[in-house]
Amino acid sequence: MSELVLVNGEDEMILNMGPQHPSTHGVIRFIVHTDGEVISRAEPDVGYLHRAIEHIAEKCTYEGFMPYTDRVDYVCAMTANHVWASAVEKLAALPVPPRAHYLRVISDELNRISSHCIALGAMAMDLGAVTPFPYALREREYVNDLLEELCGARLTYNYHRVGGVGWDMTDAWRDKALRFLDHFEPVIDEFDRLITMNEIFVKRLANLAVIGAEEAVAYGLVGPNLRAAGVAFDLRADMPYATYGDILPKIGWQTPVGSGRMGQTGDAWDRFWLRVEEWRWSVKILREALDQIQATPRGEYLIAPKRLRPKGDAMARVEAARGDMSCYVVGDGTPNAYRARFRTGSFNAMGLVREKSRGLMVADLVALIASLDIVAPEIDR
Amino acid sequence: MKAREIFERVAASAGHEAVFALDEAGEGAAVTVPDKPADKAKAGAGQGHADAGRDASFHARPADLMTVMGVLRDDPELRFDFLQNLTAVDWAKREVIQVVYHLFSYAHRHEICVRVDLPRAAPHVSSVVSLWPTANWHEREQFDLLGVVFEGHPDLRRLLMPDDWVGHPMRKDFQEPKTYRGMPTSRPSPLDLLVTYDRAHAPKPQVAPAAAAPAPAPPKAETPS
Amino acid sequence: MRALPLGVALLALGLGQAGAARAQTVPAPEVLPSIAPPPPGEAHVRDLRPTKLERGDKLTVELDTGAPAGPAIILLRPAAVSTGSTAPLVLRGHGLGDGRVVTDIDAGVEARIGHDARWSGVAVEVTLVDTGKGDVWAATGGHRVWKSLPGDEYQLTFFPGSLRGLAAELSRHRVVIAGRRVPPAVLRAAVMIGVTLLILLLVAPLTGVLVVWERKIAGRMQSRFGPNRVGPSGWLQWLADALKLIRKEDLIPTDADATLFRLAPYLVWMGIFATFVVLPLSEFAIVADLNVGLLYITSVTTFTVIGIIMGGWASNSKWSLLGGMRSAAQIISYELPASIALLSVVVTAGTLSPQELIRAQGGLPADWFVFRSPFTFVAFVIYFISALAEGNRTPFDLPEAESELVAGFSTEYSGFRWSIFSLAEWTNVYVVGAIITTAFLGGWQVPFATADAVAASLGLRALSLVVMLAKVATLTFVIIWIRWSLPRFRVDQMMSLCWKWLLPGAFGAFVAQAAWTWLVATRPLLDRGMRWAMFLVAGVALGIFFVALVVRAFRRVQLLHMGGRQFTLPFFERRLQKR
Amino acid sequence: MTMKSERASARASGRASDNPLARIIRSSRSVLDGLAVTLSHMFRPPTTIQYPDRIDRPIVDTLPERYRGFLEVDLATCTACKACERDCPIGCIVIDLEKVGDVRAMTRFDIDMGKCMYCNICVESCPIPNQAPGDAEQTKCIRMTREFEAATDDFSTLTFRFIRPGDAVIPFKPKKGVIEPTPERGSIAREVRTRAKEYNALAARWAEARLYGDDEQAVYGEAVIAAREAELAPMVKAAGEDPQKLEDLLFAQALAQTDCGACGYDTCRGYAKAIVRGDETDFDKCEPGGPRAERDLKLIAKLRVAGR
Repeated sequence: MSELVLVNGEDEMILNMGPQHPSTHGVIRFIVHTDGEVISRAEPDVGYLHRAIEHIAEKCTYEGFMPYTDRVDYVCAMTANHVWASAVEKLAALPVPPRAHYLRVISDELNRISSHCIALGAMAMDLGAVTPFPYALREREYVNDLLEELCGARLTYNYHRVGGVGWDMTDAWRDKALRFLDHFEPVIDEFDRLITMNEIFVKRLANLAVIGAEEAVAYGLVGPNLRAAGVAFDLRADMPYATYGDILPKIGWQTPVGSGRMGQTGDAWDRFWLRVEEWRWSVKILREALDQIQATPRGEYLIAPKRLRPKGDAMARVEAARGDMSCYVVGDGTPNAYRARFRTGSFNAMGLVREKSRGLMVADLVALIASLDIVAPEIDR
Repeated sequence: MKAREIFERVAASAGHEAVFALDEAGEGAAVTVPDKPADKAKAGAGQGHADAGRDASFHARPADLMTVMGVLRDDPELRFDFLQNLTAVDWAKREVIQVVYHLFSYAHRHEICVRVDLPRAAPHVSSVVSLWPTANWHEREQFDLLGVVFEGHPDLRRLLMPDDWVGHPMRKDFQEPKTYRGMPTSRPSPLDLLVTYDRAHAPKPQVAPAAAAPAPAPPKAETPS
Repeated sequence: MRALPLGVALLALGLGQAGAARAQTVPAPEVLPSIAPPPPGEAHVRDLRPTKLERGDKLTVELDTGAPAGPAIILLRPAAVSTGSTAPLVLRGHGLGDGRVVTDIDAGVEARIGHDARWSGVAVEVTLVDTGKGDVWAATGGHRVWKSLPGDEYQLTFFPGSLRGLAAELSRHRVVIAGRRVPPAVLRAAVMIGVTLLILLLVAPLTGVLVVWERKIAGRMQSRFGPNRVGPSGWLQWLADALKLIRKEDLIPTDADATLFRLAPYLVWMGIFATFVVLPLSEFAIVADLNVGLLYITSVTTFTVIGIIMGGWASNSKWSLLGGMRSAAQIISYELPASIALLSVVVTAGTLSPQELIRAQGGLPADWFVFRSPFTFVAFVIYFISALAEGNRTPFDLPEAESELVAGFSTEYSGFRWSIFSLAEWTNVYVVGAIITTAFLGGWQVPFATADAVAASLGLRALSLVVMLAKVATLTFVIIWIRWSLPRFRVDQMMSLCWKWLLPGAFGAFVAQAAWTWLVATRPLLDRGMRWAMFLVAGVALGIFFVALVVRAFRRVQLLHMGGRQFTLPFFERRLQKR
Repeated sequence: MTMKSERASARASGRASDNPLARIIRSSRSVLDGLAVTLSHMFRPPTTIQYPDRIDRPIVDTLPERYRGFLEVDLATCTACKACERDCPIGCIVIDLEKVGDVRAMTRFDIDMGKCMYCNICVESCPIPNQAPGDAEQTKCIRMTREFEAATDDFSTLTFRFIRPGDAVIPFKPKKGVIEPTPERGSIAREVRTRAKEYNALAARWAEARLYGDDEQAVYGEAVIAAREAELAPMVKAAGEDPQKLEDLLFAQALAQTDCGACGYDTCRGYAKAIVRGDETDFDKCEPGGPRAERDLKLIAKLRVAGR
């Protein structure tokens, strides 16, 4: 077997996982050093999906860059929209009508649900359970239908605008969204019964790739991964933006954190379970937001800026499905951004894979990647 | 903690010459106010970010960066345990590459932005990987895209671009090569074909006088008017 | 005179030691009173005709031994039998009823010479009777010669006395089956090709339909349709797939070991398909009811692991290699609990023959082995899990885990060779179902009818086929259903499950069941009571509990009809499909 | 329901016992739970939409109104303000506006749908509202349609040319406060798409003329002559026998309009006048016009002869 490369005379095999591999969640490559099935090191090799979006930002107007932000994270495009809009609004000190804020919250949370559908379904599939994936995708389809009716697209929404959102919500749409929430709540419990609490699944994930709170903070994990490690920090609650400050106190928000119920706090199962919990909270947030938005004046969803030529720099943070997504934008007084940078959850999480993969098995590496909810375009941008 | 307090605390520990140019969070630079008064009324106060406009920031001297960062991370009153963002901006006209560190503290829930100006010709700065392991990939990316050399980085390789790529694409003076390993880096647009087509050589366009319009103007026929 | 019932003992003489060690036990022969061997006398064979027998002829032997009345022996021993003959001679005793001497060999019993030539003969105990005419006659009546081949030759030897002590032989005769002898090699080839074609023609569509069925079930379980385009409701999808696969380019990776690479799928295929020899389809339909049937099954299926390792190695791909290694570890490990779990049934029935196992059960669920005792139930569960593992089915599909190893051992395979792998895999689903049905679920036994009644009636025999297939289909459904519901084990967990849980469990169940057979099964009333108790607890109660779970799951979640988009197409709204 | 889920979480959070029997029961229970869920779905209708054939109505009809499919332009209401071209972040819209005679006319309105990212920004920048039949919301002169089946084996069919190459459209003058009626959404896009191939070939031919300059083939190629003749024929017919119109025709269509004097007349109009009067029979005197001017003059002459 000429391909079995021996490294330094040790019995180490290099396994080239990706860029085309069923469970690398996009075109990512891992150079896996293994001894049999036990991994001694997994080196991520990214950049296969690098589309130079930050460079494009320098060539586009602030408003014109919005559709590109969809491509930063195409699984949860709304929050990428949101963070760009926020950054530019902060940079140029633009006003945003309250209804737009509510619409942003609603669309973000819907998109969070659909993004977690992918994350959880794909993770179950990576662990060999195929059926949760179509169930999750079915729910994602419902959400996609809602978003399609709201903004006309199913994946790359381009819904948010600098200064508001692109379309208003109709009453019919609101009813439909509420109907979806009624349907979706029991589905979460069903999902739990089908996979989350399944003994095989629990045994696969419990105590796997435990990331403690200190480590998570040091490596810059954000969002669900950070909370699963036991750090109760959620931008929505702790640094409220848009109208989360009005919504969360009303629904008795408690930031879900990893409990270590099945093993240690911060293991892969905690990360899975935490996303299921986020589904539940998203439903509650949506109900409240759909209720509160009724008090805002209809049709006032956008204050389109004129002659946007901001100068200076600004950093905006939004709680995306994969955690704190930040956008740093620098303006130099021209219609185009001088520099933009997106700092995404997957990018930070991916930096941890090499450290965490030591001693895992090949099957566990797949579970680790899935539990961190890696989405390739977010890393490469 | 307010930006000024942070700044002063750092200055006290790391030396007053190590940090300078404090910029407290203020209003945005070039504010575009809505033209119509109605729009102004619509803009709900307090609905946007808590402090609209710039982030509070200060500059650090490159030589003292590690001291400053060490204070920021380890001082119990500051405890910036999360390197929220690390990026670099190429100010080509000023011949400066500015590395920007956004720090956040989970313990105290405050944030600060630290800037380091580096000469564009030789942008060298100490790596902060030893303080925040997450800086590893961030620094690799900035090295890859802007050519900032982070000294002391354990594994300073290109991250996104291919290993044999020449140049740093986010530099303002970067010229994209026509081909990479024989592959063209761009392809012609079907629209370019006609963008500059020569009017003098093409038939003169014919203005459609209402009746004898050979132009397709398809909607006309179908318009219920 | 009344015809004395004679016990017929079947003895394997000569080399058939393996078979002899496990003498058939149905029904236990009446022990004849032991008589000291009579003094040798001059024997005179009155009539032995015809010596040239056609197939189907009756061989009638009338013998005047001059010996006193009592037991005697006729030994029928093949002298020159074609190696192709699978069962040279079957003796079925019937009374002649011609007014003279009739000995009645128990009519219900077939004395059978085994399938290979090592079975050197059949000994029939007869009783010599004084007819009152001064002569003593012995006769076996109506030995039907029907499985011999033309040219086969037998030797008839007469002994006075019983099997316990053979005296000097009285006489010896040649019996030749009429017809021209066929060269054994040609015959063997013809038989092999014929049987292979038969199996392939029968099994390939069966497997194909199984694949479609699996995909349809998977589809419906996942809120999808599954294949529904090719043929009526998609049932011919397998044909389209097969044609596609056969037409595909047949790739062999450059650095692969081409010979082994080519060979591997066929080994896997062979291992699975050889089991069809002993799998009963019904009371009458079985290729060969080997008395070592279960042993045979557990042995030949081991071929698959060789094929899989071979494929994994020869592909020269790391994914394939990992898959092959996982498979080796998995199949060899799970062989143990599977075999031991089957032993629990074997000690209960006292046989390894599939048909006899089924005969030892009954038509009603309470009479099935699965509910025979708590231990057989445990053995059933363990065997089921182990069988899933041996067949590389979820949750044990590690060798081909698509999310980890791309496609495991079959990563580099394509086209026809790949289809052989999948053919074997899905055939294995059927095989597992058939084994479990045979060993635990009463096989083809029809409720409220005894095995004899089934054998006697044509209608019931047909029904037994249906019963068997229905049970196998149900099990197949369960296997498929499990595949689409559960996640996969990790390789170390899979091993620890086997060695720490299943193997001790199976062994414990085996020992306990042996004790049970001794203590409980010998007390008919207690045995009967336990069977019904087990059925009510493990069958009915568990079933009701599970149905309650399903009903709850069904009622809790309502799928949506959403606005413009018709979300609930179909199953009930055929009109939309037929547009 | 909340009570139940609380109970479930309490049951699960109570640290599971490690007693082997309890583990077996727990595992079996969780497996049975999963099996029950999947089995319950066997009795539900699938949610698949069997696109494209087994559906009760075309998918296009079920799409919401805001669906972002192909772009289309209602040229009847287009003011040629170029807002869409300017705001398109990807540069897939090209509008040419030039003076044709005395009028300012659009000679080109092309959208490369193969490049378009369906972001709706051009629509938002368009100032002309209009209302299509069947729509609840107002649309714009340029708008997204519900046409979404873009798959093609010929990439050029995705370059939509709303004005036939060679034609020109006078921009619309909007009236304040009037919402213009407009054809059903999608009808224009469908039509343009069917003609995309033809128009692209036409455009490509001119581009060829630009590339190869004045070589024989570009000027006198059979296809070029035929196309030019087809273009000139209606104009010649329209001019009829009116000398003034004929003169305008020659001036506008054939001559270079540089008044260079190379032909011997003071102005281009002078040369045209002389030809119309019949004083001049040499058609190759226009130097800046080159062989194309000669060809066009000859073609017009030929068409006039044929017209009689």
